[in-house]
Amino acid sequence: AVRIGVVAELSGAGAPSGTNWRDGARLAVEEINAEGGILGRMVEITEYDTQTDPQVSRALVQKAIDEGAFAIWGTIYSGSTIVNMLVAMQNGVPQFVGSEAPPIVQQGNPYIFRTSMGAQKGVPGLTPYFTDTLGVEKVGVAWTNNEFGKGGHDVFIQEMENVGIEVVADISSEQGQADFASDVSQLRDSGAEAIFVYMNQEESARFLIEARKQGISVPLVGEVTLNDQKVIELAGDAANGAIAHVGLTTAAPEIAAFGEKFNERYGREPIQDAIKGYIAAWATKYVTEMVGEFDQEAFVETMHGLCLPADQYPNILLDICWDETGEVSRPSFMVEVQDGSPVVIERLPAN
Amino acid sequence: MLELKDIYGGYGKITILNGTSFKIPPASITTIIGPNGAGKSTAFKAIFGLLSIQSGNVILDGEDVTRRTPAEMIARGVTYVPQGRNVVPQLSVYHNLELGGITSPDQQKVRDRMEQVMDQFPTLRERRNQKAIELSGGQQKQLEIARALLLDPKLILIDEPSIGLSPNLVQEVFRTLTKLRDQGVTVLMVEQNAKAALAMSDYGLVLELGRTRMHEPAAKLLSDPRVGQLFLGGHANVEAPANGI
Amino acid sequence: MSQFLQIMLSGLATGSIYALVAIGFTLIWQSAQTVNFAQGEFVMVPAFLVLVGMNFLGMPLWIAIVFALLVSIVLLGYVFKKLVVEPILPSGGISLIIATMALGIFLKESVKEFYGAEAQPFPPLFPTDPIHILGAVVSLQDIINLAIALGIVVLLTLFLNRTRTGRCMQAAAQNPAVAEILGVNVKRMILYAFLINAALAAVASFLITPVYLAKFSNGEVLGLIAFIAAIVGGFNQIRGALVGGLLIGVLDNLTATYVTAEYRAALPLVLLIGIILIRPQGIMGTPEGRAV
Amino acid sequence: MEKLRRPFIILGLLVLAALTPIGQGNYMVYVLTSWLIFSIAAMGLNLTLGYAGQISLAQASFMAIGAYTTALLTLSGVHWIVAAPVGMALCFLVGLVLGYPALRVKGHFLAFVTLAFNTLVFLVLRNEDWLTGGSYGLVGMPRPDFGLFQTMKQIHFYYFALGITVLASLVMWGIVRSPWGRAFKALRENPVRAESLGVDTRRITLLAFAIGSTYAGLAGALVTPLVQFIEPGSFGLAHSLRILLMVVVGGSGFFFGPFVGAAVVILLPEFLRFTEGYYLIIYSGLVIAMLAFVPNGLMGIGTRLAGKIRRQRPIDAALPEEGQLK
Amino acid sequence: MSAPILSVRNISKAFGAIRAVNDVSFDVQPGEILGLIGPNGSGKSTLFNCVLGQLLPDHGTVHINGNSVSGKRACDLNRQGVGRTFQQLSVFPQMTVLDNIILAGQEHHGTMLSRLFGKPDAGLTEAADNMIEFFRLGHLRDELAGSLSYGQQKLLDAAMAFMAGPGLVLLDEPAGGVNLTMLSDLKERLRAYNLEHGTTFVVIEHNMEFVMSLCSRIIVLAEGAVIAEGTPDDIRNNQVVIDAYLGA
Ligand SMILES: Nc1ncnc2c1ncn2[C@@H]1O[C@H](COP(=O)(O)OP(=O)(O)OP(=O)(O)O)[C@@H](O)[C@H]1O
Ligand SMILES: Nc1ncnc2c1ncn2[C@@H]1O[C@H](COP(=O)(O)OP(=O)(O)OP(=O)(O)O)[C@@H](O)[C@H]1O
Ligand SMILES: CC(C)C[C@H](N)C(=O)O
Ligand SMILES: [Mg+2]
Ligand SMILES: [Mg+2]
Repeated sequence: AVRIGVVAELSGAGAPSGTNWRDGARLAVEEINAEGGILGRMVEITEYDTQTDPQVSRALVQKAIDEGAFAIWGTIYSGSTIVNMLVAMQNGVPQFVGSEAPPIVQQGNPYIFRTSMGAQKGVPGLTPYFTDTLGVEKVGVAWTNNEFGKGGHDVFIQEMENVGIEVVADISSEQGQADFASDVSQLRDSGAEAIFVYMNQEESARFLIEARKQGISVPLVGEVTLNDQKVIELAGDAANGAIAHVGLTTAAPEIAAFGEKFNERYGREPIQDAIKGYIAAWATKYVTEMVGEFDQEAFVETMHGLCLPADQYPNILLDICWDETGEVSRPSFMVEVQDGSPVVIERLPAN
Repeated sequence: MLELKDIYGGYGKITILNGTSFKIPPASITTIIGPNGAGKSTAFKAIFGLLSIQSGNVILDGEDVTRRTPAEMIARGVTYVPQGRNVVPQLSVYHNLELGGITSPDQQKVRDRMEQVMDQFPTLRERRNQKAIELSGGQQKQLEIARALLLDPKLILIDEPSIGLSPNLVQEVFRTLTKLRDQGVTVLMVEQNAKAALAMSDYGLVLELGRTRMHEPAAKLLSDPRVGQLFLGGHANVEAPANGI
Repeated sequence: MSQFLQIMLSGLATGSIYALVAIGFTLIWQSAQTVNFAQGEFVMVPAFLVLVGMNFLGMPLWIAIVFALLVSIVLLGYVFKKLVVEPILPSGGISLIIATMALGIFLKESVKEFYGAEAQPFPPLFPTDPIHILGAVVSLQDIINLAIALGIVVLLTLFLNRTRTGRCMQAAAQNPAVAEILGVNVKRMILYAFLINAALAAVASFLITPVYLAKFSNGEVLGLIAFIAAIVGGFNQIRGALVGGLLIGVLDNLTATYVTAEYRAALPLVLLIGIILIRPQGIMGTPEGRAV
Repeated sequence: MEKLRRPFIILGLLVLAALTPIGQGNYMVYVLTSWLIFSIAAMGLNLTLGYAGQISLAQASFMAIGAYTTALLTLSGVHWIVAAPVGMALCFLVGLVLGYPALRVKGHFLAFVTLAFNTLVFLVLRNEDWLTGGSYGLVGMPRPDFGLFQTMKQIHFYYFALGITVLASLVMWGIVRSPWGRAFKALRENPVRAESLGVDTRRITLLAFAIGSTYAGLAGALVTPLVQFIEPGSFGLAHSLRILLMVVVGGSGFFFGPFVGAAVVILLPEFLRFTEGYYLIIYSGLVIAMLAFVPNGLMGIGTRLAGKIRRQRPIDAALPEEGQLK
Repeated sequence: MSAPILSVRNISKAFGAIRAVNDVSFDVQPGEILGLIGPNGSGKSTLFNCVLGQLLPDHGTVHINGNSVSGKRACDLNRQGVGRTFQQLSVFPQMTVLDNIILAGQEHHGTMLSRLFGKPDAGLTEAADNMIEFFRLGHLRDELAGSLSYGQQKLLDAAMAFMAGPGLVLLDEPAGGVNLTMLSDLKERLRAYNLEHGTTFVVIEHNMEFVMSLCSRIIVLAEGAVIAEGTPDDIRNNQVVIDAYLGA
């Protein structure tokens, strides 16, 4: 069998992301093994719980490697990934992560691969929406002050500066924050014509609920999370009308089938991290078989500059390419929540 | 009334009571004297169910009450005033007093008794709304003694009531105990102020090393020269250590 | 102006929830002289019991609420007292602190493992219709929360100070040895405190979860802030919890709006340090009295 | 006999500590090194809490101060051997300051002041990016190089940490058995009386905090080269609580308690890993059970057993002759 | 007459409406054994606490050896040779009897640093053992102080006040609960110190036999004020004192 280390946030604040990632990966591994594994070897995953603690995650990546992991899947929280990616690099082990913070692919680490677009790519994808579709001159930003939120926030501010849109309110909140009354009321009174919301799922939901309560009427636009299945479930009606640029969503026709499979297997809707985990697993299979042997050096070399079209590699779900830094290019979607479900309103080409 | 039969017991592995036995008749006052650490307080704890007894029996009015809980002892008409300070610090004096009668089904009677004991210890009435912790040492002791009188007990265990009380109040307490004895209450008391205590007692009991050494009518103890030497203020000559400063 | 009013009103609404949780702290302190560091989790769990009732046992909302309340009282009151507090209390405060922290982890992880790591939506018990006041918006739910917190403070204060049982509870907490020799059933008094605390936590849970969403990790922050509220208000007075809770709720929103959002989390803490240094017994608390 | 046995046991344990990592994988050595480091931090808290009775929930923030100072200095080219003491000195000073609230409040209240401090430190580390790198933290700190002895290899670093731990323990041993140690205990037991006997309780309280914090600073200074990456999240409240757990589980006020406690807190989860998702549940359950059945911590068991034997003295010898009636 | 070792001037202390100490003044001469008696709640302990820095008086001044004690902390005073006991038992329960005694002496030698680097017992074991022997606690030397009986703890408490080697000792009810044999020893001990070292004592006590036979002068407080002062004989026969305090 071939060992894979799933190092993820199975407990602590990141547990929702981590467990989804793991469940997505598990689903993929079940399918892979049912098809005869990778190069005829069964895939055996060992799970490591980082407790959403970066230092623990670092130790656990080391442990997974000590225990002979061929590849590492995880972590999801950018804060952890930034710490533990060094270990995988020192040991020459390929690592798929579900994190979006820009610095992850900016450190020249050849072993790291994203499964979704980094903020430095995803957020700019939204800019035309602000300039052209909405045509606004003043925006507000609400973001969660962790590695993830900060990554997106910094990119967004830069983008707005570039296109000459004024940021009239820039409001950070804590991870796990429950009370968004002050954030919303500041945004409401700031004169912003649209609000960019960049938070983890639950925070997004709470924000939407409060925004609805205080009667915010300007467009709420997000990236990655704002229209996530989970956010919609939590925020209920309050989510209606929210718009987001996302890389992965079960609302996309290509991914809908995965959503059903997942639901059948686990009895709940997947959040995007589950899709990421699933993709990480299948990419490992496809690329290893492309290389033809379990060779980690050859694996990463092959990965760089590789494109996997979805028609040949169906379980990769969407056409995907990795560049030299491990960043992905993939088509993405503008999604709006209508009547409680995400609807793709625009499909953006890979960039 | 109360009998201790060959009690062995102590703290953890240490035995303090080494076969303590005595028997006290009803409606009497018995004073226990003995050196510090003899086990006097420990004996009280044994009677009141606060000590793990290894063997032996405590018999109250013919009933074996060994290892009963304090609540059960109170139900049998026994009250206990321990050594040291024992008030509920943040409750008012009045509510501390009230706790003394908390188990009584007849609260009206408890309130009447409270008025009586506050007459006896006027300070308590004066300070009824003050927190108990704010009282002076002696005032707290008064509160404790008063508290033990609320339930009209059959047997009072009182451990060194004179500590901290001014002389006139010591007399008052002794007078009260005598009065209670005359009404049929049994009193068992520990006192280092032995002369005064024995003078008002019916019996005296000398406890040493957790055993009863003497148990005589109080008058007889008072006139015993050995007892006088050791417990009634006679002087045992001991060299002071040369240094220590 | 309307922003300021909005901030104040929202602050009061959140503050009343902090207060509800904080009351539990002061109650336990006044009747058992201990601190329950799993209090936040005690507020998290009942909401999940409601969800279990509704989603797995098919109960309608209100039945599920009653079910959750009862189960909470048994589990978080009786069982907690018997299995954790009673054996550990004699070995001292710090052991119990650690034990309740461990209990917090236990509850959190159990919920995560058996119900799931993701937040769950939770139906509001009272209408959330907005009420507009001079340009600010509150919901009926907010107002009900405030009223409930107030009512509980009044009732509990009366209970503890005006009834014999209440005073016995205080005696059992402040000097268990004395309470015992006076015939107070110390264990039962402590049990009462824990039962009431569990009930309070459950009520708080039902009121806040619609806003906070049901999630295994909800207790972390809530427990902390509530504890700070209790200290700031005055640990030995039930009404202190109310004052502390409301104060923190309002100040938190004011700081976030007018001072700094980045250091927002620091505000209750700075307040706490300030209060403790200036008035260690808390705003409404009374000094513990004579030390020598 | 009694006197001789102790050094032998200690020597034996030392040899064991030196041999354990041999032949282990990198991960295991890493875990063992964290055990040493956390033992140092717990040792400090044991002084503050176990001996002097002042509860502190800020131990992790002192580790942070030590770690960040060491990181910033070593990144700018200063050798660890200089950087670490600077970090420790800073902790000593900040510890003195944090001791001030302890002069006003006790118990749970003090716990919360220190907790607040911990959170403040966390926020500063996260928000002041210009110095601390914000939430991305600092990366790439070198491991100390002592010419002939380099610590780049995991196992070498372990021996380096072991050496420091032994040194730190010796100093601690000296402190707790000196009159200071007695004064710390007196402060814990009855501060008012201690003050009336000439103990400057104010100074002793501050020292208890400062020394305890310095140990945390040392631990932090070791974390930096071990992990070679630090970020605010690793010094949050949860870590202070973990250190507290180590002290209590090991046996607060027992000299070797922190080592045992750190071993339990760090190594036990390793053994429970196989239970997957349930391990935190089992772990917390075990902690509660331990507190219920072994209230004085694991070191307490040993002492209690020893006490049982010693205590069986004949009580009759306990009273002086002249106090007896014949 | 030499300068007073302790001089209390117009001390008042109120707790809310309760005037615990009300304008009290007196002097204590070096080498004196002064008794301080009075009904419960008359302010004796409060007075001690005001003298020794545990409480801040509302009014008045206290001088020891001619120096004002205002602003001085209890530990400073102790190091300058002022020892005391508290009315309520005050030992260190989780420390052994020996450690209790050594602690009581150690702060009087050397400096903060010498106490860190010097001998672990501060060179006091022998002195402490003598003290323990004298108070007949020898068999309890290595027991935890908390496991002693009330009277034993009271003796330990007194022993600690002596370890300070002070010039002025304030004792709050040293006799309470102490066995009579031990009590007369204690009295002897006080006298011996007084003679040999000129140590001055102020003793609060309700045990009249003890006070009357020990003290050279007695001050009587009632309701916070001095109502009488004089030799034991004067006091014994003072009708005001009998009415307020001694009883028939
Ligand atoms: N902290 C306090 N708050 C309120 N009242 C106090 C406080 N401390 C002392 N008192 C009051 O001051 C008065 C004097 O108390 P103090 O303890 O000095 O009396 P005392 O003379 O030592 O009495 P005793 O002989 O009983 O020890 C008492 O009435 C007491 O209730
Ligand atoms: N909690 C305890 N743990 C261990 N030993 C104890 C404890 N309490 C008392 N002892 C020991 O038991 C013995 C008897 O104590 P006890 O309190 O019964 O003495 P006592 O006769 O009341 O003395 P005193 O006159 O001093 O009050 C003493 O030697 C004491 O050291
Ligand atoms: C929960 C997710 C939105 C976290 C995100 N993937 C990160 O980079 O931290
Ligand atoms: Mg006794
Ligand atoms: Mg007094």
